[in-house]
Amino acid sequence: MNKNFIQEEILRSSGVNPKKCMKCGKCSATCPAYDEMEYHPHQFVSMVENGDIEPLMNSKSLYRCLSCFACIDRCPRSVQPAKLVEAVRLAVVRQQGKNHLTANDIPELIDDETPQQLLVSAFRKYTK
Amino acid sequence: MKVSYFPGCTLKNKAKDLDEYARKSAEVLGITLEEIQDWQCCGGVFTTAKNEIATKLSSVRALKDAAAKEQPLVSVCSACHNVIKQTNHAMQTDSDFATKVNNYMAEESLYTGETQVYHYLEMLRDLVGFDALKEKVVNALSGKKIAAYYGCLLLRPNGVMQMDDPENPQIMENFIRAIGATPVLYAMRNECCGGYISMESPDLAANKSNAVVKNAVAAGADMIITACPLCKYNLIKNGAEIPVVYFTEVLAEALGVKEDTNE
Amino acid sequence: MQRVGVFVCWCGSNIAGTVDVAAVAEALKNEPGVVFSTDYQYMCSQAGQDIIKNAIAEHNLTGIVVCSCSPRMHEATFRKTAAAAGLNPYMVEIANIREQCSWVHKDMTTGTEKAIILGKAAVAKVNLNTPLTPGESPVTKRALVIGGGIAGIQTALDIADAGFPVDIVETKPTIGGKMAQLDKTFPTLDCAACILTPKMVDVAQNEKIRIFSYSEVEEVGGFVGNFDVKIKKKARYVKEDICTGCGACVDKCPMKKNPNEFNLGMDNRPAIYIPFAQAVPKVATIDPNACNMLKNGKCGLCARVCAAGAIDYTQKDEIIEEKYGAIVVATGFNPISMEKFDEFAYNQSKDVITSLEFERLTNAAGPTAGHLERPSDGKSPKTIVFVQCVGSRCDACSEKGKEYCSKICCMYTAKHAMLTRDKYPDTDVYVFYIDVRTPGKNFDEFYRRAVEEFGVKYIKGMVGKVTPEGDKLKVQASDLLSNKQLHIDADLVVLAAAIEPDKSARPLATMLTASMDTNDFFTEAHPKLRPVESPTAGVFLSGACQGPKDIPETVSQAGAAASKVIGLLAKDKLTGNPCVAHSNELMCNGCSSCERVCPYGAITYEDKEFRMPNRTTKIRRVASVNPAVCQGCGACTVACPSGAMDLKGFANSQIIAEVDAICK
Amino acid sequence: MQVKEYKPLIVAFCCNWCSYAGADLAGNNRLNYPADVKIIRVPCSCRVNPMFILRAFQRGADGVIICGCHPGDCHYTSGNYYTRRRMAALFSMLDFLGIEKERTRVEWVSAAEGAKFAATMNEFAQTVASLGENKRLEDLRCKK
Repeated sequence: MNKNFIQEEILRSSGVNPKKCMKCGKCSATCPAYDEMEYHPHQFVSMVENGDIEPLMNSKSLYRCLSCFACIDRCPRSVQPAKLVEAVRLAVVRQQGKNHLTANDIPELIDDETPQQLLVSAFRKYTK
Repeated sequence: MKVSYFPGCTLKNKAKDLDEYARKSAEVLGITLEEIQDWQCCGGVFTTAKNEIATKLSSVRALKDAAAKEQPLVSVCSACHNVIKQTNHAMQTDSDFATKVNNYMAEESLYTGETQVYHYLEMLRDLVGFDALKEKVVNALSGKKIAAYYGCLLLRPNGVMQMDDPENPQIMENFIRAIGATPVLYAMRNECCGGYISMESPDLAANKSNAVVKNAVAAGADMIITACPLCKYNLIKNGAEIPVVYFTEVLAEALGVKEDTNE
Repeated sequence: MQRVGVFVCWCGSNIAGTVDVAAVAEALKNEPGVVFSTDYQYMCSQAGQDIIKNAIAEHNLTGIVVCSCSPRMHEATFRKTAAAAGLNPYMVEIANIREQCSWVHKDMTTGTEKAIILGKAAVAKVNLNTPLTPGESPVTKRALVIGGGIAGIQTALDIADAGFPVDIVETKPTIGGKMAQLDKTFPTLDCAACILTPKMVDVAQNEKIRIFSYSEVEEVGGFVGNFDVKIKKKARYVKEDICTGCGACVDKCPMKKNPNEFNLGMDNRPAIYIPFAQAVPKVATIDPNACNMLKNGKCGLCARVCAAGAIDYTQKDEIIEEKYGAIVVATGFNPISMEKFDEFAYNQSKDVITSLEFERLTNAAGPTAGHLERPSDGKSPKTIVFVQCVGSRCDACSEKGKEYCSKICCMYTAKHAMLTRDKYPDTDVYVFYIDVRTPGKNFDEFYRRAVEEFGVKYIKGMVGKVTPEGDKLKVQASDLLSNKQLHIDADLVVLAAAIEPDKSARPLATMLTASMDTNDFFTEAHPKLRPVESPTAGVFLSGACQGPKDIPETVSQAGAAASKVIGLLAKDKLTGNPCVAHSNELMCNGCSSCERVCPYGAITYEDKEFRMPNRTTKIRRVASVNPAVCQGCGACTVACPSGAMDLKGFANSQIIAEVDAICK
Repeated sequence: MQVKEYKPLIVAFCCNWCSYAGADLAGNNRLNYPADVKIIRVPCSCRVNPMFILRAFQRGADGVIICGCHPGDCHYTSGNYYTRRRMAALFSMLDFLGIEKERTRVEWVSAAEGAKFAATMNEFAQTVASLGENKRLEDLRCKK
């Protein structure tokens, strides 16, 4: 896919304006999943701004964002990095064969107490 | 007073007690929870992308149902509340989105976010009133030091949720006071438990959950209450050393209807 | 009918090169009202001016049109010429046939044609001119300074130095402001008290200066040179002229547990108190919300121990009315509330403090006598984290914090970090920054010293969460340059809170009809060229009420404001610009549209009695313009729906006459 | 019969503090612009009454331009903001009446922008000329 096309699509579907970012890094300072991410929230913002999106699409960081929205609430510039992560993730899982989770994986991953909410959320996040 | 009620998938299964305590307590407080007919699962998380339509339709149907009855829509589960409230906000503010959604709807009337969405806690605060709740308490939980665990979904994003100050919320603490117990303040109460990541990366979830429990224990809590089945699951699964229960359970206990529920 | 004289200038070849000046003079001869028309090489020369003067006398001219260079160049010259010949100077109009004609057009025919049209427009206008006389108003030679911080103190001292009486109104029981609370001042590290308190004493001893402490401005009326101000002197229940400031009452007061405002609530003060040792005036004040005697009539201990007999429980608020020629606003700033920033746990832990609280903690006269101790347990902190830009530079939609840079935080944080490392070298000091902004004399050198000589660890990144646990503050932060999330166990976290204008500024601005920006900072008359004047004549700005400022900037602005005040008070009479708005009372419908658009508050409404048919009278609400305050912009003339408001010198009829002349 | 070359008639209202000085600067620098532009000096752009503009069109003007200080630089603090709002309303009404939006304009020209003044006038004169004569509001009784 065309690089500019993806960038525009991500900016449009997320509604995020990465130019508002002042590079303070508070999103990454507040991120609970930071250590498991290869690219951190502030990098999502600058990489999308620079159109450097392919590395993000191939990164497992996409599936580590917890959607806790802490970066959205604490950003002093109202940039909303989590919405960018979500938009990039959708750009990946919406492609054919790119679901991150399949029904076959499930039995191994759950226990007796697993709430339905967990399954529903995981499927919503990891599949199209 | 009658309100529309959206229980959600987990409350019909693994979190039956969250649901039943909520219903019994509401009755005592003079509120009838009318379950939305044929409700569908909210989807667990709100997809923030503007071009994601289908996953939000179930929430809109529930909202529309409540609008038809001119009732506020109440849910107990943090996740359901978050998804429904964010969807409703999108219907109010994003006309492009609202048009697309309305095109899916069978009825002719357009829905643009008229329904008032309440979390059960907000219902207690705004519709019942914590003072009125206090008067109905028959079994005050005095002496109990309870840590309120908000997690992420009740408070954030604050621009939409508007429940309370997202960094220093008071609603659950005031609830704890109303049922006669002592709230324990701790900073991790609005941090993430790991959420659905416990499916793929149990270590990360364990890490996050433990930090929450450790902080609550260090602050002197002897019990944690939550509104979210997934939070409860994560905290307990990762070995919380103090009990983690739904807030509706302590509510039912204080109102003297907990035993009825168990029967 | 006017008798108009037209004088066409050649300006050497500047005009005559592209405009046929003789043809212009000839063409204008036939215009209505023109009785004389001529051309000359240099109208602005002595000989040229003499031609004008002679023509005025000889032809009994009532108005003149000079076709020459821009009015910005020589309008004043020709007005003086007219005045010398006994003509009202406002009966002169200039047709700009040089800058806007001969210099921009190359072709003689075109140039001449346009010059004639411009001349006709000027003739049409001057036919409708009326003689104008600038209004005069007396000047009360006394200044009011609102706010007794370093800005107000410096302004008052400078005005008094020039020999004019000054009153300072300060809401707190003492002057001194924020600077009195500071420990050291950057970048020279001299102690704030050592340089401020002598100035406070100067104020107290200066016989030209009166201090109204524990007082507020209640009402402002009047206009430049003639302000009428009501000052409310709040009851302090102590007779100011008798109290010696000995402090016996303070020692004996049994109600000791009231948060001490001066130390930002980090320790307690009695119900009767003197804010600090060098307070000016050094007079006790009773806090009516804390005093047992005032609340329920039981106690009276302070009155018993006061040897001077200064305590007066029956004292009432007092209103003082005074006239002033000029008002200086010096209401200063406050750090913003940290209530909405609880990700830093300010409300949850006593060991998370603001930078101003840190100042008090390191100040020898502060609650810990200058020893750096944690507020929670008194232990010395071993790891301190400073967080910059808390609430500054926020997006407008973020709903917490301010959009602007607070300007002073980078430097005071560097100062705090450096002083901590200097005094307690075994302390780890981290500063989280987004940018370090150090424009100022010796500022960047100072910051570099903090890093290079004192070993302060500056980290590019931000703190995301502070979690108090046990006796530690767990700080979670990002280090953007090493791309890591840091977890620091800190003992003390210091927040560089954004600063905002004092809350009293907004109601004061309303009283003064001075304008403010969206952040409640006062706006200046011109952002570059008139930075210490408010757009409202006679109101001046000093210090942080106009925008975030450090001490050197505040002091220089204070001096500048004082010099403007002195310039105003040195005049016996104020001569206004006669080109001001005026309202035709018979046409005014009292709608207030003009009042709302006036940037100067020059328009007021009054009820007036008008004679009606059949010997009846009617009371109507009509606008009236204060010519001393009006600056003549004309906004009101367009806002007026009934056409009652007009502008002298640029009247509706005059401009329409110009339009008609041009469009003929 | 002699065909007269069409020359548009343009009235420019310039505020005394910025734009009139900008026009002077254009002159000082000998920057050309069409003689069709005639300047009327007003203290502030907010002195321009919609009535003046209507009058100009009625008397046969083909274009009217109002020049003021840049936003934030107004000598009277906020006058140009009033201008901006009033003229937006007036111009859309004129557009409704058939006076094309291109015939009316508000432009910010500072005292330092002589070049901008000349360029603006050149461009505006050309635009107005391309629209041709303005007849919509013209009052024939005013024609000589």
